Amino acid sequence: MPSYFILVPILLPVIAGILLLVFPIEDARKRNICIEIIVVINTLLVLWLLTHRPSESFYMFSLGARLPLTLNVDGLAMFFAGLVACLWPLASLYAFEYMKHEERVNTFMAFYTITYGVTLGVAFAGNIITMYLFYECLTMVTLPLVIHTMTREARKATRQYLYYMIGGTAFAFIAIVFYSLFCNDIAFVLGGNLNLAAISNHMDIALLVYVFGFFGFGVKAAIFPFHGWLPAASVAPTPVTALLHAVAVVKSGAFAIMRLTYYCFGTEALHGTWAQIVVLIAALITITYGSTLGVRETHFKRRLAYSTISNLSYILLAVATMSPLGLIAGLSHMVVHAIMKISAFFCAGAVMHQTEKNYIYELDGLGFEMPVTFVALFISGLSLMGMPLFAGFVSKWNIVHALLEHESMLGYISVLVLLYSGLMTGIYMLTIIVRAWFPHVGYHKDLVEDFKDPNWLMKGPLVIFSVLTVVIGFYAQPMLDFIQKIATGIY
Amino acid sequence: MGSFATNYEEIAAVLLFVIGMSNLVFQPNLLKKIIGLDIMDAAVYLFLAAKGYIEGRTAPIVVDGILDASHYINPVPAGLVLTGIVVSVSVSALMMALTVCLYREYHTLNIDEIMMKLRKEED
Amino acid sequence: MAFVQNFPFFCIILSMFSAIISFVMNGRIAKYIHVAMVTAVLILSLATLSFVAGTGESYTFMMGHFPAPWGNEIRIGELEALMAVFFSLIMMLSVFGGMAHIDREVQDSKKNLFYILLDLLMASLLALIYTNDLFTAYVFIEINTIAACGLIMIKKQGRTYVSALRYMIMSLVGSGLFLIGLTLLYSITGHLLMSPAKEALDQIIAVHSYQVPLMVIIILVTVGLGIKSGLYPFHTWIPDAYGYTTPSASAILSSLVSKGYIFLLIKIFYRVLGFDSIISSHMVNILFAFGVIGMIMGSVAAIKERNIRRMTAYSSVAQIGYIYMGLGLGTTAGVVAAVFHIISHGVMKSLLFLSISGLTEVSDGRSDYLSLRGAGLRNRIAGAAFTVGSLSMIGMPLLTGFISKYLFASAATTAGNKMITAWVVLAISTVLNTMYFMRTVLTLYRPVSAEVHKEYTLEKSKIERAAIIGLILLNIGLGVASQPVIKAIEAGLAMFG
Amino acid sequence: MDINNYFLIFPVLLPIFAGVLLMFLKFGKREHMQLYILAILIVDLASVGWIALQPEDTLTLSQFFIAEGLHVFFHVDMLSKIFSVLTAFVWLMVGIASFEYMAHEKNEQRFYCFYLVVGGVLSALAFSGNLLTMYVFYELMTLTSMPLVMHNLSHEAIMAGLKYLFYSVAGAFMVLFGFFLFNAEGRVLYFSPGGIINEANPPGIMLFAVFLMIVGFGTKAGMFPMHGWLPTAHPVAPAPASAVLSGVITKAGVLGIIRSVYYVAGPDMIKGTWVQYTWIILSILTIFMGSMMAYKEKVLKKRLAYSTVSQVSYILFGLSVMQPVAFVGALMHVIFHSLVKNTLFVSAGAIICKTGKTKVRQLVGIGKEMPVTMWCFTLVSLTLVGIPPTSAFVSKWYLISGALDSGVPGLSWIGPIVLLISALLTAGYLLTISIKAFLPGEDYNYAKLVNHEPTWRMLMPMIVMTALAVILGIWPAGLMKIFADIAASVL
Repeated sequence: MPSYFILVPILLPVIAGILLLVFPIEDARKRNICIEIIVVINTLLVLWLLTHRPSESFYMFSLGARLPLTLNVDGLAMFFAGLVACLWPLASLYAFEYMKHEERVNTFMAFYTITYGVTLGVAFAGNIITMYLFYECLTMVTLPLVIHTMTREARKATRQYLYYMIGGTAFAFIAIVFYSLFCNDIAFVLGGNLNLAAISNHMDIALLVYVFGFFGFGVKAAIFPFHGWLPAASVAPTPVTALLHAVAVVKSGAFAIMRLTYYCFGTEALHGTWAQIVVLIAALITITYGSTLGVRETHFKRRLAYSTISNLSYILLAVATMSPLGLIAGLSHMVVHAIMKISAFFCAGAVMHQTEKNYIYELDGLGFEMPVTFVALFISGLSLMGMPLFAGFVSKWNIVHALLEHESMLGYISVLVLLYSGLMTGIYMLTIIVRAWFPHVGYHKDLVEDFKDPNWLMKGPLVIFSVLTVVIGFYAQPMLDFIQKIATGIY
Repeated sequence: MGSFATNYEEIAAVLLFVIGMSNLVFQPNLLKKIIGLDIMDAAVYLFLAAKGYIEGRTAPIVVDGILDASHYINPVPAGLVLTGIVVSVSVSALMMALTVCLYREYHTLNIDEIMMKLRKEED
Repeated sequence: MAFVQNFPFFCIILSMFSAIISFVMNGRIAKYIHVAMVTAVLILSLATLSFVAGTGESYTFMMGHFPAPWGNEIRIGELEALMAVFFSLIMMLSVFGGMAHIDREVQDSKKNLFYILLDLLMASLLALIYTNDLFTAYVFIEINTIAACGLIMIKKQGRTYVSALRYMIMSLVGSGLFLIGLTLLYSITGHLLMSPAKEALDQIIAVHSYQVPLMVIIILVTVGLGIKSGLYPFHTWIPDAYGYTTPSASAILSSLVSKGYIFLLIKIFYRVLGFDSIISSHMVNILFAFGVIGMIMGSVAAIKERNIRRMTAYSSVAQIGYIYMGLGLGTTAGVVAAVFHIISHGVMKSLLFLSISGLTEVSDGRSDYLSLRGAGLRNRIAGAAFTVGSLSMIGMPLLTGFISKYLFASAATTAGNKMITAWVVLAISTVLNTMYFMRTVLTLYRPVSAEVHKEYTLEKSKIERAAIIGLILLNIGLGVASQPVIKAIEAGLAMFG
Repeated sequence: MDINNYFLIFPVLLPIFAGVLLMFLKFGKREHMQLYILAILIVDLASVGWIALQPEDTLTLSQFFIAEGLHVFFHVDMLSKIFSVLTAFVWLMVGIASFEYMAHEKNEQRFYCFYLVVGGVLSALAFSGNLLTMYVFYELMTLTSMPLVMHNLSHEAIMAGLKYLFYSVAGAFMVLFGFFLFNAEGRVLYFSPGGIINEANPPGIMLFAVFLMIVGFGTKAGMFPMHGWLPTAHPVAPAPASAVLSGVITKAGVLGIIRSVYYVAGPDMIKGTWVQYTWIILSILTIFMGSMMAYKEKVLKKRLAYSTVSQVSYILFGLSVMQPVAFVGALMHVIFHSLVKNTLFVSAGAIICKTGKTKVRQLVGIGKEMPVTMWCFTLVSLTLVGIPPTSAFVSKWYLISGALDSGVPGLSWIGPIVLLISALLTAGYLLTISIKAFLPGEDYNYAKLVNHEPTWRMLMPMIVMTALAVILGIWPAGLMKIFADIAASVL
């Protein structure tokens, strides 16, 4: 297939969204149908593209010397794009139902669709400059989504989100400039393409720059101490938080870090340096911090946000091992976490949408009224805490493998930290479940009994995600084989 | 320290320049500012003229037949000074105009008072 | 010699003459004259640029019949021509973009004066670009100052008078310092033309004499021009000067006038004092330090500011900090970045100032934060323009700001110990820029209930819209296809040597 | 791979499905439900018995891989047989006894469905043939037995349930660490007698892992320092629940320890290391502390719970000295203690549901009102104290003699002393009850003596278990032979 075809799935949603902005469709039903058609078509396009990959990368144009914009579909791109493409239609289905009662749905949906294209852009970027471009665009197009409710705290959260993001990219920018100057060829190459001869005597600077880049991109992946935006941003409508926290934004942060580590600077340049230790420890701190605060938090979505913080750092931890195993582990946790966290958020959203309840302590006895939702939440909770036979365990298993590969003290400590965070996850997820299914005697049944599960638009995605979680938990080998191929560069 | 004895024009020029500049910057009264400005410019012209003058020669004005160039002082600084004067005159004229406008607005020449009134009218 | 080689001279003369004849014309005709003049200058400069780029070497143009070192002459290289093109283009767009405001805000008796001042400004800028003679440079600096001062006070309000006064005082100090530096230079070299002066200086430096005076000269010239171009500690006049006058004026002031001085400074560095001696004297480090401080402090001041015109003005302080930071890196790459940023900042800032005027007029003419809520929805094109400008300011790829950021950062890599500082400060100032520009953008698109603002009937001034769109395109164009410009700058700097 | 192997999962799945089904079934009368449950339990016992009768090491089920290295694997050896039969038997007994008790509790049906599920999970635990499988069902056991604890949904019940949950999950994660570590060592963790690693002076981290596993499984076995949940959880649970909790589920912890120490790590690896010493010290501490607390305790069920703490640590002590005789003693104590403790709890339940008396001092003269119950109580108390010729005497004898010639410096004789002291304490806290119960003293009012004796459904199990406890004490030879074989195989 001609390589310029890569551009199509990126542009299609963007154009569609812009059109929607210019010519709003007032009738909700018609609008939803149009959007869903676009999204599904795009997803099919992506999948088709992944199955028939163009042989060479597509050179768009050059911003300047050393600043070419290229698109390419390599293994990692396939992976991320496939993930996004599979999750998006479900997410938008959910969004239709959820946004029913909101205002300015047109704008919302428009940007929601544009984000799809931009995320694919991040996935398909063929070199770090292109990725940076789409990465920035991602920040910008998600702003209207976060601010959508326009309440005071929404605006505050949006500003915070913006400042964190731009700050992050500003520091990542340094790494990008450095790499673009000191690389053999700027295109992504598995194993890195840094011109080590040129920087051999300034290795420390290179490492410092890498650390800049790691933390810069890490802001999107909510690494401590740059995680603040994530809990705040959970004021946004749930489809957005689910997307931000589960798929688009945080994952592209992790994705960018993978690109930076494995495809730009290269692991052999970084392995065993102080930079690696720094990022590893940062990830560890984040894991501990996030899971601990998750226990303390009583707001439903914020709690999930903290859980995201810690889980994202699982991925970063895996990446920070700087080994192929680490890449495998990171990728597997990427997909697994996407599935289970988006399902968890949708449960939270379903609860909020049906009952306007935001806090954990309000959920007494809801389990009997909304069985589907809470079963899904239960499954994702078990998976999050790393229960065997659920997806979460598989990825955790891989991460631990990567950590214990080189028998270092830090590795053992990280495993302990993982287990600690698993315990905390168990605490903050299962307390919700217990509240929902085992309400105290004398809870006000009359308060909850008229609530019920949402309609199929919301339930459908939940069920699908739960099933996926269990299926992967029971039979993960195919997924792992695929990831293996990516990490060993066969794709 | 001999150099001081010989270049006293330069020293004078520099002193004048400093005086003028400090007036221009620190004087609250607009007119005095302008005077400071003129002093500053004058200092520069003095400096230039001193540079142009060469001991024991005459001004390059032809009175009785052209002597060879070694009799005349350097004419270029004089030209520069003339140009400079023109410039400074126009500048101080502009300053004057500004001062008049300000006086019409605020009925004072004291820049601080003007500032105060300005703040008042702003809020 | 080719006929094209006269064009730069024609440009200067043309603009001066148009100023002179505008005296006897009324406002409307003066406007037409001005527009015609700028267009002509643009075309002529383009021709010159293509010519110089074609020949690939600079040439000097003798004025009058005295050859160097006696006569006065102008010198045209690729960089000069590029600057001329850019200046005239921005001038044109800014005037178009603020046309309606000029008609509204400037009283009829003063209209032709306004255009006269613009013509003079054009003339002096061109002269500053082209001249090869230091004293001529001084004269045109003063003309430039006077014209700028006139533009500042054109609205004839107390506030503008005061800001004009402050501007005058600062820049007079600046030009005074510059002048005395000049005379010192003359006294040790005996030349005012740049090239012979450089030769003389080279001999002097070769024998290591006159080191103290040389130092003094460098300091005086740099500080003088630094003050005039609003380098950080001397920036106090900027917010008032840009904040209160008519939009076109502030656009032109912020994007052209100060840049003219900076360009002159670069020219003097290269063509008179010699960049090596600048580096060996630690002037670059001082410039770097002030530039870096300016980048931060300007943005901080802007964040504190609630009135967005003044905010944008403060942001120019920061941007000028960028430019001096680039110079202070002390490498050719740094200078290239600085020159490119002169251009891109001009493009961004004029766009911002013009769009702000469009936004304020749908908000009861108020430019403070709260009254601007939803302005972007009321005046779409201005909102879009402001958004583009802001995004460019924070270095969004595909926009010109990104390129200059990239150039600065990559120039820093060769700057040894300044590298890390430059990088970090760049990053921080990006964040700070976001903190005020994007905050404003969010405010602009925050919907407000209809009764807060009455419905506005924008008089659809096509020309303004065209100008704004032109500037937007310019932003994108410079961001997407920066390569030729950068090439031209590098070539021009090479011709300087 | 013949069909018998698949029959292996029958006793696992049958109760689980039956339990889940019970959630949705509607019964006209309680009797029908009881019949249903009774049938299930009997069939379960029968099937387990059939499996137990199969020759050694023939049944294996290894069809099921999650991913490479993650293998769910069932295998039956002698230990599994013993545990599974014990479980099924006790389950049946307590089940029968509970019919009457549960009459005065709400949500009977929910109780029974979880009761059945736990039964299934426990037999799966007994059959599991590698650490992963064991870990899976260990977690499942925790999750499914938690509802039994928080059955009556009072505030403290729920809090106790959560405490139980979190302690167990924490323990499970400690186990997981060891699991991860052994896997990273590249061993396949199929249980094999005598351990698969089993090398002298292993790396310190491995020892640490083993230690963590001991403590982790020790959580369920109520070993200090992770015993905290036990005294909280048992009293609030309904009597049958607490019976199985301390009678069987604590033994699951013991099973876990046996598996991980004797079948994975291997005794030679631990013998004489700090791990063994700490383990011994911990168990001794627990024995002493548990019986002291029991002695001080005023509430009957709490007292029994503390006694469980100390008694189970007898077993752990026996295991920790790593000496065949002590090992035999430990295994015997597993059986005896579970019989005894179930009887005790059931009779306590009888007392509660008949007279509603929970405090010890209220039990004055209770022997007159419910003689049979109290006779059983007294007999098993004597057993537990270890009066010859009852069963616990035998086990303790073996424990002590084993400990004495285990040759562990110092501890080899401190342990026995502590055992004797705690035996005295046991007498102190159990027999006093019987004495008060039968000899209320002269101020006891015989006039208003009413017979509170429960019906045969409650008495029968008590009697059977008591009889077993006594008889096995008199003729222990058969059991001992089996245990001696096991001990020989592992040590």
